[in-house]
Amino acid sequence: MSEEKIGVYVCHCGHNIAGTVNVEDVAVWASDLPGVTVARDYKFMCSSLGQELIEEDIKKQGLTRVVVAACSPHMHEPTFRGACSRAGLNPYLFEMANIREHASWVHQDDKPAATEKAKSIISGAVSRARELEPLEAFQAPIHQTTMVVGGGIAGINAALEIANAGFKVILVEREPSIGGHMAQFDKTFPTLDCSACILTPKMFDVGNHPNIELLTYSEVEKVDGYVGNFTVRVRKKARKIDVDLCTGCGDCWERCPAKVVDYVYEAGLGYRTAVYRPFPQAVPKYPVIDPDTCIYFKNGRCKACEKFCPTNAIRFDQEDEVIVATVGNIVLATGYDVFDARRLPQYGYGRLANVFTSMEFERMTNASGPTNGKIVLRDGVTQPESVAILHCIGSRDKNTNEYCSATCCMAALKFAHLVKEKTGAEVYNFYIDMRTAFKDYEKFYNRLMEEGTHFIRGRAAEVTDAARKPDEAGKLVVQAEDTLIGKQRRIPVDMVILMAGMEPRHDSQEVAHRFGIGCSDAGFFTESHAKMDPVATMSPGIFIAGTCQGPKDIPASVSQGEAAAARVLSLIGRGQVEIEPVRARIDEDRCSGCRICNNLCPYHAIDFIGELGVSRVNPALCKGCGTCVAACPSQVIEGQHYTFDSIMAQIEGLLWDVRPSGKEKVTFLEMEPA
Amino acid sequence: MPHTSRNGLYEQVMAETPGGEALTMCLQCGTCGGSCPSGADMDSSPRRLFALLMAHMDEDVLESNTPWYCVSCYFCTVRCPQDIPITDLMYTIKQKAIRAGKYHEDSHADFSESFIGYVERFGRSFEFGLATRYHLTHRPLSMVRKGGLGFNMIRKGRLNTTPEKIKNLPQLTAILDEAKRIARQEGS
Amino acid sequence: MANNGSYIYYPGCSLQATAHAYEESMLAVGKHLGLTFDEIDDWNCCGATEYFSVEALPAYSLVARNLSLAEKMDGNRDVVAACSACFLNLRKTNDYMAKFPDLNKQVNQALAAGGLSFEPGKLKVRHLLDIIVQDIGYQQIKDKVTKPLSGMKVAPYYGCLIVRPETGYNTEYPTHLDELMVTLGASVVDFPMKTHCCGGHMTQISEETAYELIRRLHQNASDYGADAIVTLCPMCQLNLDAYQSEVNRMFGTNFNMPVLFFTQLMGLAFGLGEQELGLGSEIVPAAPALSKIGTVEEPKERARPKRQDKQALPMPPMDSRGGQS
Amino acid sequence: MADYKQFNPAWEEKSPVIIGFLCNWCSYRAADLAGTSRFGYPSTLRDIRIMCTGRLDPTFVIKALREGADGVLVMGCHPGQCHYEEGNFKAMRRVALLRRTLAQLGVHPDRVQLGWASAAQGIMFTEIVKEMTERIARLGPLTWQDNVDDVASLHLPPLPQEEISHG
Repeated sequence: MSEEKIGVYVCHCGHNIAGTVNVEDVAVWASDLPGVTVARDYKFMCSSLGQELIEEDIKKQGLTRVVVAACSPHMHEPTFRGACSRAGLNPYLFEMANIREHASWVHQDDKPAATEKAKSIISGAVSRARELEPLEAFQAPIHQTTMVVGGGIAGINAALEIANAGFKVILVEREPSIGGHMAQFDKTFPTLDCSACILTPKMFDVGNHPNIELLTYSEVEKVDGYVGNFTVRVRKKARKIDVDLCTGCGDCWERCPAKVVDYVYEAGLGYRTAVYRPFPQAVPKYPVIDPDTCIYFKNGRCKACEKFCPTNAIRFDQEDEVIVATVGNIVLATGYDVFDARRLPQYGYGRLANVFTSMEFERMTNASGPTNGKIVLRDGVTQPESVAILHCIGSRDKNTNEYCSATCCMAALKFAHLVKEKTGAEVYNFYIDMRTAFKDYEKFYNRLMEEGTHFIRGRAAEVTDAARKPDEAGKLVVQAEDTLIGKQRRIPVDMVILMAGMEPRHDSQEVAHRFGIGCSDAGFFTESHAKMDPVATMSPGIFIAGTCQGPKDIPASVSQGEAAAARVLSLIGRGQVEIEPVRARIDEDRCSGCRICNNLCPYHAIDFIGELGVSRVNPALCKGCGTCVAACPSQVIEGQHYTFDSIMAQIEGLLWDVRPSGKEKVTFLEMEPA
Repeated sequence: MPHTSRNGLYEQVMAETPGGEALTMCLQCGTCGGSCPSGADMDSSPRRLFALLMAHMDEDVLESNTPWYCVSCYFCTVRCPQDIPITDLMYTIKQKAIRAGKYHEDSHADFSESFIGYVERFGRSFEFGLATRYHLTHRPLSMVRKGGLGFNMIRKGRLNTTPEKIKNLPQLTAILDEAKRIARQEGS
Repeated sequence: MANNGSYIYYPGCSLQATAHAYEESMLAVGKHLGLTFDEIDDWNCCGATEYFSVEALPAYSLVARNLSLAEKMDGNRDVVAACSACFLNLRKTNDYMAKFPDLNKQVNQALAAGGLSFEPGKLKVRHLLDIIVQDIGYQQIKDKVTKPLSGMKVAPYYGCLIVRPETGYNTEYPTHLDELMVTLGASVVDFPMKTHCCGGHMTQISEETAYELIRRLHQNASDYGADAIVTLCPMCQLNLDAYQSEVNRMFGTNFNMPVLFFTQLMGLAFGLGEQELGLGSEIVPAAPALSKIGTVEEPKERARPKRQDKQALPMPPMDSRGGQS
Repeated sequence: MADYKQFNPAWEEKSPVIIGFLCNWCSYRAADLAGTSRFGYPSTLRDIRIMCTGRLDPTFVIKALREGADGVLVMGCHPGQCHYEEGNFKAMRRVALLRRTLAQLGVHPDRVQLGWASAAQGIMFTEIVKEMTERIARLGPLTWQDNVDDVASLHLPPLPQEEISHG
């Protein structure tokens, strides 16, 4: 069995491993393992000197297998595979033993145990290494078209960057218009730039870009394939409008008698009609007919829009359209939902008229919003003389969302400024911690202090209309502990603004599942590495940008959109992609043709070849999960790189110190797998 | 248990409160102090009391009147963003103060002790006895004023002047004695 | 109907003393609805808030004796308590013993000294109101109403311990008592203080603290024009009713607000007699409020701005995801 | 070294040995996260990375138990969140079947456990390892060498009382 020449390299990782695991001892011990030719320990194996050590040993000592005991394979497996490759050893003959994340860092209080565990891990890796087979990575061509899902500011920027580089982009947006939440905002912090003024040119560019195909009012239904070659099915919902004829003149929505509250764009503060364009600068400019509120769809009468349309563009019978697109890469920029403040009834939203959410306030202060930018109470006329802004609503709260929504402190300062500027009202901020990190944000905080905004350090406990004293009568009272004084305070105000936090989209888990990417418990998409790979996901070819990955503000979303575009462009530029050859392979000579595997495969990658009476794996579709391998009753499917023998060997290796002595292997091969 | 270097009052209070270890997560946000209906009468808000506790200022904690003004409304507990069982912690701090004999003279330990005295003797509470005894010893003046109220209650049949007693009192006594023995043995 | 209308009943000390009207009306209404309440034999005091202030383990053991006795009674029936403090203590002990194994072990060790044991988590402890609205349901109650309470405006007062800590109802702004009152034909005021504290035992030990809490409740109920406060806890009833005159004296106010148990109002709507409902034992007489029953219902006040105001902004709807998740 | 005698005197000075099969996408990364976050857990687990719990061949489990492991912990992505769509459901079925088979062989089925931890759940990962370790610690060392011989001669041994009574 052991004609292999194995090199074992135990990394100190500075103190990270050597501080807990006795690396010198482990290296000496490893040198006695069967088949091990050389075993060394070294300060940093991932350094160029460490890698050269491996390369030299391969060349001079003729190593046929390499085991590096260091960190997680997710960290440095590619590094050491590269070293092997350079020295002429097939990279799939390399095996990583994870003695940092899985040993030294988790057993810091028990050094002998950590050392023993490291030995077991290395022993397992050495045994497995012996059974590894040389493999060649697949090369797959990259389709040059990219799909961007989500037309908010992150998606818009990603799409424009890629399109400007000369490649096709399909931009899919669920709502009738692109623009996302940024289109709802009035001003942006800390510069107080007009949100629409900086967003609409970009929206216009998207709408008119020759390289961008815009699919609004559309949703992705299904994703198949792999990096370089995804097949995506998109449902384009019927607008009930013939966009070739429509000029966006507005006659239809001006005549539409069905008026409903707009919970999406106006955040519930304003109305729209059944046939509507969410906002004047919408891209595309065409309206949609909402069949849930349209009178015609309810009782078959009305058709006012049709009557008044000058170009006869109304199509009540228009059907949804399904579009199937082939793309090489996908950027997900699906954004966030606003926390529903009714989940915290102590703040009275939905019960007390003059409690508003931050998104309602954005619409109110927006010059094109329902009040034309006037700051007024729910009655629509009265200007408030005092306003309380409550931070952390649905953020930093184990009852709702544990994380900080990152943007609310700054948005609250922006609101405080706008309230002061427009009404001169007294403004009270109730906060736990003021979080104004990033360029020029603290300066804005200082500016607000100069403006005389009150800051009360204490999370508001409740908002009530129950007056205790005459000066509270008819007011909303915000009750909180001013923690810097240590006393409870009750501040009567006219208006309360709840800084509702950011939540993952309500369907983010489903979407993550559909695209095959990770999703945190909270529901934000998981990046490949929190620090070093923030816009890639664990699924090659699928990138994430903006608030679907976690709460962030506009500049951060823009940066991520552009970063994702750069990642896509680098793949397109490379032209093809290397795919790990972890695949299933059927030994057709021994296949009984029972077809059990055919139905088990989630990717329909196994075809039954009728004339031969055997099954065959299509390596282009196989993703290497190994489900068929484990299920084959004849044990004739081999999982490349995770072969039966390699795993059995690893089990033996791991159990080197507890294996029953004296008895040779009693395996249970007579037992058929269930 | 959380990583702390001592076994002081802070650690003991957490250990003796079911779920009490969440106290290490206190953000000092003041939701408890802001929610407290009797906060105005407390010398420290619950938040501040926890800060004192975490700073190992044990004397200040034990002598504070804060837990004694807790009305057990649980507003703080359900609103706490860190899931800290604040009301339960107040009970534990009261127990600690009684055991240490350190509680504030203005506190209501006597009332609680008189109450449980009746429960232990009869198995039932005895409001008439409690009210008269407590008020005679602590607030004779208010007793005079409240006499009318008590009379009214008796007239309406709402105040029993003789205590009710459960049948199997020895059983209850055995249970409570054993519980006390275990509590002592647990070294608290 | 769950439990087949039969429940294990834990009365608690108050229901057989200061709040005997509560027990009387509860039993009368229960009988009318076909419910039976089997009292736990030889139950003891739940310890209220006092025992937990002194010693934890004996306090849990004290409560656990009742749970153990209840467990021994026949059938998979729920335990019902009408007093909020008893409800809390029984439920909390049951839950904590199930959740914290060390506590469970120690309490059972103590119980063993009395020849008892208790397996936590199997028994369900419920409040009387929960049984009325869940197991009986509004429709069945509505069917039984013969004398609607129309004309009477009540402030539904839940107090603390029926909703906190978590019992499945909205911990800040529950509405099941509101709905029950509407079912009986009464009109209900939107009572912002509905789950705020009545002062609890503070009436005994710190009048200044307690009377202020009571004042706030009466102030708010009066501001909203309630004829009576309806409650579901003996302690709340006692504090709001018996100490009202003291509060008036301390603050120079003039409250004259009757405080009734919800079961008493149910009984009245069912046409039961005042005597069997324990009416008359309240300190602040309920007669003026009750005399409004049958008078024409006033139009319900709108707390929200009217939709037809052209400039008014739409109100967010209360319906979806209104409670705490 | 932790003292496992308190759970079961049969451990003497030994520690339980648990073989873990961790899927590449969720639980292996959860273990990595536990490491980078320095969340400690018992050193009983020796893990094997597989792409998906769907790759779990029941033979691996038998092999591990036969070669000296006291328990086997199979961990994947949460149900519904499998990187390969439904591999973990297949693992669920296989493990359920396997546990039944093991019981027939006289091995306490709790020696084989299934757990879920997403890549973001380092704490949950450590909790599961802790729980598993405690459970195995209570069961005591697996001594089925003798039983194996019985199996080899196709006589199913009666269920060992002390083991089955727990479950």
